[in-house]
Amino acid sequence: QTPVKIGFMGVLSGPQAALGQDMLDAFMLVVEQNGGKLGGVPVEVIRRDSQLKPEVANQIADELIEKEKVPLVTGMTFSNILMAVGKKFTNAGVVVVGSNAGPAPLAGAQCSPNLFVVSKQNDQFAEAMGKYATTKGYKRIISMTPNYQAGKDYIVGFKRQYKTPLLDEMYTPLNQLDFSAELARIVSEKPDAVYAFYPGGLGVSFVRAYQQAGLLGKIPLLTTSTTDGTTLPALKDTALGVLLSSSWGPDMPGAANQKFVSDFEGKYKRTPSEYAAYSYDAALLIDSALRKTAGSTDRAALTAALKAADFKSVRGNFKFGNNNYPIQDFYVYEVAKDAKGNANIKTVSKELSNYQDAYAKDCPLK
Amino acid sequence: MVWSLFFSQVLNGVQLGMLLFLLSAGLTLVFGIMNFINLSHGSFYMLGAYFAAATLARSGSFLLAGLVGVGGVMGVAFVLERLALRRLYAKGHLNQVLATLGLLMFFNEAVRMVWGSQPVFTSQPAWLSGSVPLLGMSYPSYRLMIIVAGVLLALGIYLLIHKTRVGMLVRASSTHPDTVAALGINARLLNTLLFAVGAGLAALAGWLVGPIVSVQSGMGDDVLILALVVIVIGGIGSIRGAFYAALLVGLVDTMGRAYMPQIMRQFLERSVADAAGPALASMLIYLFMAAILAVRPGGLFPVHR
Amino acid sequence: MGKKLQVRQLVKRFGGLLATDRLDLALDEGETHALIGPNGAGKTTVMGQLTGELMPNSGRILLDGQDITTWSTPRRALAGIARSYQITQLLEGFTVLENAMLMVQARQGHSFNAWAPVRRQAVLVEPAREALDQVGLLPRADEDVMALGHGEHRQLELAMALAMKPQLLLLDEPLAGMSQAESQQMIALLQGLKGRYTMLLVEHDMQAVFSLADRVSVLVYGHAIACGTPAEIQADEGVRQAYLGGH
Amino acid sequence: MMAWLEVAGLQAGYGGNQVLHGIQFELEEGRIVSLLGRNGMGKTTTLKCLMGLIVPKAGTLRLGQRTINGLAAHEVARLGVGWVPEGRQIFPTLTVEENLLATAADRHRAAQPYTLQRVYAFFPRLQERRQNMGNQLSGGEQQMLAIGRALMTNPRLLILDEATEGLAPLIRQEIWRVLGELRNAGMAMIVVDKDLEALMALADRHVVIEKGRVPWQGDTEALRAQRSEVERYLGV
Amino acid sequence: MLFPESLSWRSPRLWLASTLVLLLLLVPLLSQWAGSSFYLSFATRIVVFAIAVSGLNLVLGYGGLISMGHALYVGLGAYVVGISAANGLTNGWAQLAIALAFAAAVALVTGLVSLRTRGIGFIMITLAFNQMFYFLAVSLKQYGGDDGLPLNERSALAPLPALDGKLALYYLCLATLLIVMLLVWRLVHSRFGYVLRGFQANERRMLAAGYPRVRYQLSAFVLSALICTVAGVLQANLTAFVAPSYLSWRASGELILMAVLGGIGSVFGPLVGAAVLLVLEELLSGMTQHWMAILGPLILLVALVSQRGLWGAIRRWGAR
Ligand SMILES: Nc1ncnc2c1ncn2[C@@H]1O[C@H](COP(=O)(O)OP(=O)(O)OP(=O)(O)O)[C@@H](O)[C@H]1O
Ligand SMILES: Nc1ncnc2c1ncn2[C@@H]1O[C@H](COP(=O)(O)OP(=O)(O)OP(=O)(O)O)[C@@H](O)[C@H]1O
Ligand SMILES: [Mg+2]
Ligand SMILES: [Mg+2]
Repeated sequence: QTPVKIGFMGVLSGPQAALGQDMLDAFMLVVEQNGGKLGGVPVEVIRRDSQLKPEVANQIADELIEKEKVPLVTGMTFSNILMAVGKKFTNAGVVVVGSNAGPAPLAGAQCSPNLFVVSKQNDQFAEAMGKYATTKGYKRIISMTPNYQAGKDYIVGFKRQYKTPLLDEMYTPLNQLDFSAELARIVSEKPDAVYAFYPGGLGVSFVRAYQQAGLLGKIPLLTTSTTDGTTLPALKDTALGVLLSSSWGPDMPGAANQKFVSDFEGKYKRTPSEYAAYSYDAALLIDSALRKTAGSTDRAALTAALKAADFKSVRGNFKFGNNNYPIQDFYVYEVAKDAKGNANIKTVSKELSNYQDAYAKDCPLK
Repeated sequence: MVWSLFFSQVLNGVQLGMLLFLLSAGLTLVFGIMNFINLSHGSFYMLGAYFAAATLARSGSFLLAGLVGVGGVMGVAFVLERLALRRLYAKGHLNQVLATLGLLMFFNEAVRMVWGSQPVFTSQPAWLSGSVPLLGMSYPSYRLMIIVAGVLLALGIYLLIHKTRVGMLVRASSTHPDTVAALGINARLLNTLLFAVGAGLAALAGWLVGPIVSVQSGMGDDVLILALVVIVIGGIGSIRGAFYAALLVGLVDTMGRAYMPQIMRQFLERSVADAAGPALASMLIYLFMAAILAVRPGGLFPVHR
Repeated sequence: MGKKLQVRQLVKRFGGLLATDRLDLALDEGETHALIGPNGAGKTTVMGQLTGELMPNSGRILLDGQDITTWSTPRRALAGIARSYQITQLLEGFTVLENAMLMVQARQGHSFNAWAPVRRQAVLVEPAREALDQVGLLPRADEDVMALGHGEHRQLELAMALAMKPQLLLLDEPLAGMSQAESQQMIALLQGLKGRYTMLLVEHDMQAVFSLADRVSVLVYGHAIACGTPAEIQADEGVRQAYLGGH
Repeated sequence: MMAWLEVAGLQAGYGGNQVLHGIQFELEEGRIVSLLGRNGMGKTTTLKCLMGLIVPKAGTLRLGQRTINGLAAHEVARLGVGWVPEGRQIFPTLTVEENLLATAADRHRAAQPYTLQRVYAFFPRLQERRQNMGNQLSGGEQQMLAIGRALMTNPRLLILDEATEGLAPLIRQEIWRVLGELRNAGMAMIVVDKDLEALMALADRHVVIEKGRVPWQGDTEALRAQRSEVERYLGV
Repeated sequence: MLFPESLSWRSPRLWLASTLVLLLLLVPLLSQWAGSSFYLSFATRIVVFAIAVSGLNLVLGYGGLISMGHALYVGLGAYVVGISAANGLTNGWAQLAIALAFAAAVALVTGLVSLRTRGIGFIMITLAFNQMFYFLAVSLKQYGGDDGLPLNERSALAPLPALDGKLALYYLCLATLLIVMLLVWRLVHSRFGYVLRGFQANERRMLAAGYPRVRYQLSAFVLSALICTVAGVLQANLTAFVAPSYLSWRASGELILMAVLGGIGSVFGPLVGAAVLLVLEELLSGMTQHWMAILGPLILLVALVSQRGLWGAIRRWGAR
């Protein structure tokens, strides 16, 4: 039986490679545990490094479509990459199972029956954090994000659930080394809380600067995608007390999650991140779909099987909405010491249940 | 109140300036004085940070980490120069760009192969993690230490280059290596050592800056550009220039980020100001550099060749 | 006969150093004028100001009666001022012939035959070869310029100035670095050029200076202390003390 | 007795282009030899071989007991060879004083080592310009500086390649006088210059180089006697 | 003779060059034969890069001006296509005209400022302008900002066939490349080219010979920027996407890398550089995830052994 080809495109080099690596490792974990098969059929995973460059991703997309003729791709790590190649794939009849980025346009008017996003819609973490801030009754909040599209989206998301006007919105250049100018202003403004979004290495610098300025513990730091599985190993105790929102945490109950966490830690000697979790789910989802179609990659059958989402998500509560983005629960976590004395994330509260993104209503799909 | 904020922003600017100086000091030596374009400077910075982080994780000693970081990188640089890079001195800038770009790629990947893609853990030593009271505010001692280190380093290099025989010889062999050799000096060894020292300074920066940024593969790439901006504004080959330029860039950048958004909101609608402010802040140091070079093509302290 | 070049009250300072001090100089059409003086007297500095590479602090420079003090170097070159350098300035990476050809080309302007391959343009090649022939470098025309020795570089330096077909030729120590044989050839060559060009010659070889020059100016600390025929200068006690020594 | 410096069968060139086809001459300690010849005949190339700046293809180079073929330039220099290169090669980014000090040394414990003061005494003009950058000097000043710089290494053998190029007559006389003094103080020299008269007054031996070979050599007596023959080689 | 104007028939470079061109002409056939149109788009990509590098080579290789800002013009060309398409203008000729006019204006102004500096100053000031436009592109929120802007429709270059066809696009790019190479070849052997190279060799002498520096160098700078702009227009049509990363400093660095790898100051160098780098990237990244650890040392090796890149090495080998 010729194996089913699955394209995996992720950022595997450059500063953001940690995300892509976690996604790839988790995906391969499932494949290897099943003896090189998904859904009972052998699969060949063709991994490609998008280098976080849209033009390179484009080139890879050409290759996967024309040369490798894959029926299905997954990964895609960042929104700009998914935006650059999503349409290309779906137009060519390739099914996309995005496992991290969830850009708004593809959730709304530009949604496609061939495109699934297993992770979340980008705004939703911010919405969960906004909800938390509202619940806590914070009145004066300053936001800090890098000055690019995702940074602005995360503010929009936050405001969707937090209606009080922000005290100030600070945008910092993307390649900034140092945050003391902004932190000095925060010190002088004395807000109730700070809301921040700094993914990857930026998060490490930012949390350190926040901690070294003596603010951590004094002014609550609410974050999204800043302290996660990829940055915590670098931050360790420095990040104790940081709050973050996500739809997955390593301490979530459920056998599926416990198996995932222990298998991942066993194989790769590190704690999985949410990126790993989503990619793991993507592998499980594809596994369930291929099992349903008995290995057939006929597009109609495959998309129907994917949409059914007949698998045990590590997140427990999971189903696809009309736009093929998930409907799930969102939580707030805190960085704290776990049983082994390592800094890890611990669930604080569930903020949103069965929550669907705000763009689904613009999607014509049923 | 307003003034104390202003003052702390000035201090922040100085601190960023010293950070930049630490990053560019080694580059000025190698590039400005040896006239060798070393794009792998950022890699030495990264390697320094990694070596230090790895040592810290094993031994827990911040000072030992610095020793291993700087020493290790100097060793790497020494071997590299001996085996390969010295052949490039006579080959012109473009070949140097090509070669060191290749090295940069290699080191970024090698580091990833050894330590993985995730940022690695480092921390400041306990004895520097507090704050010190300073003119009515409290300022993190580690960052104060960076300011002090920058100033000391500037002084040290300045004296080395301008007040010692070694410095004279280094400057002389940047233009006439053969003549220096014919006058009895082992110019090759001198270059090797200087290259290693330049790399060591980069590693020093990596060790000191590691605990406040994220130690990860590729961390040196953007830093390299910043360092280049600094030494070009200062005037290539001028330690004094690099020092003042680093301070200026640090202050301009910090002040721009601290006050530009508010100032722009005075004139513009908030949404426009919020969009334009940070974009302008990102461009600020480049605008600054372009403006300086347009007026003074040789930088602030041009060195005549 | 009109004055080809006039220099009036020229002053140039380098920091505290007065390199050119209220200098007056006048060259007749076709005259060969030698500028001599101790090392560091400011001869090269004067040349730099004549070509526009250095800007004087005050004073004027007139070419054919026209004030060129503020003109750029290229503009002066096109007006007919050519210079040979004391420290050779050659075009590395080109052949000997190409070095000369580029000097020819400037005067022809770039509108002329702009697209055609340069090496097939006889209007460039011929004058360049002629200039090389004059200094005796023609046999080496197609060699890379860096393959030549020091003395040959000095010869090429002159050929390049000649290739510009100038009206005013500024020669900064053309004999420096030449062996006796080449010096004599060069002196003979310059003899042949005499009268055809107006020449300002800086040279420390007194034998050459006195045999070539129509008039000689002596520069000391940037100021002209004497000006006259070779015989007058040789007899001048001040000049002897400051420059010539016991010859 | 073996001569102090021996050059024999020296062959060398640049890339594929051979310039020297067997140069030979000898020099006793404290003596002076001049190399004569037209432009491009290989004088400088010979000196560069000696100095270790070019690796010869064949031949012997010996100084005292040491064979110096294949030694690096700085090793040759440390044996006590001083170098005044053709074209001056002043360090442009150093001041005059730094140019003198950078490579200064007294490796062989000279009886009367050269110091800044002594060099300035020879060339007062340099003292006036001591804080100027090397590239701000006039051509002649640079030449003085190159000689001073070599003296500051306190050599036993001084190599002067066209050391009077571009110098005013007065200074040139001065240089010849200085060189005479150095000879009296026992310094060996190899001199390349075009002033035959001055060389005859200074040097003990004369070596004519033509197209990389030595068609004539002899002492000053012989040169006087055979002057017209030698001048033919020099193309005068 | 570093720049022989006519090639001898025995020169291996001539054979290599003609083989290369022939190969390029036959790519569609080969691609079909290999059973995948992928090779065709890959070759298109090489060709587009080769155009940009040829443009850069004009100032870099012949003018000796190391510009770290030429991605700016590639990006500019691409963005003009992207933005005008987003606003409903899909006439390719109009897009080209706008792009060229805009690029000429930008190059004229930035070139004039940049040419005040020399050497590394020039590298950095061109980099600075590059960065300014990069941040400008990032802040173009309505045109995708940081995420980039997908092209809804490719340029319509009537009477040429629609560029949606891969074959049409490929041959258009190839024809452009050949024209550019011819242009560069003629130019560098012309009077203008000699002057340009003369300034690289010795500026002081050239000024004293009567050549106004800025006029020559600025013309070359603008011309090279325009060539890069054309490459950008094609690039946008190739990827059907534009993003700020097209004009990041890394993109500029990559252009330099290709130019130097191939061999600066030669007409074929850019093509060789672009092809070798892209093919190596493609091959190595398919082989291992750590391909940069192999590519880096390879590049170092080329820099160490060659004087003027790969093409230069062939030239020297041929000269023996
Ligand atoms: N750029 C400069 N900065 C400072 N001083 C300078 C500069 N250029 C020249 N000088 C000084 O000006 C004086 C005149 O120099 P110039 O080169 O004109 O002398 P010269 O008469 O040509 O001497 P020579 O015969 O030795 O070539 C010298 O003392 C020199 O040191
Ligand atoms: N760097 C070089 N590369 C190639 N050929 C060279 C080089 N330097 C000198 N030559 C050649 O070697 C020959 C001898 O040169 P050399 O410099 O030894 O002559 P020289 O006797 O010192 O003459 P000069 O009086 O001109 O200084 C010359 O014909 C020259 O063409
Ligand atoms: Mg002079
Ligand atoms: Mg010589």
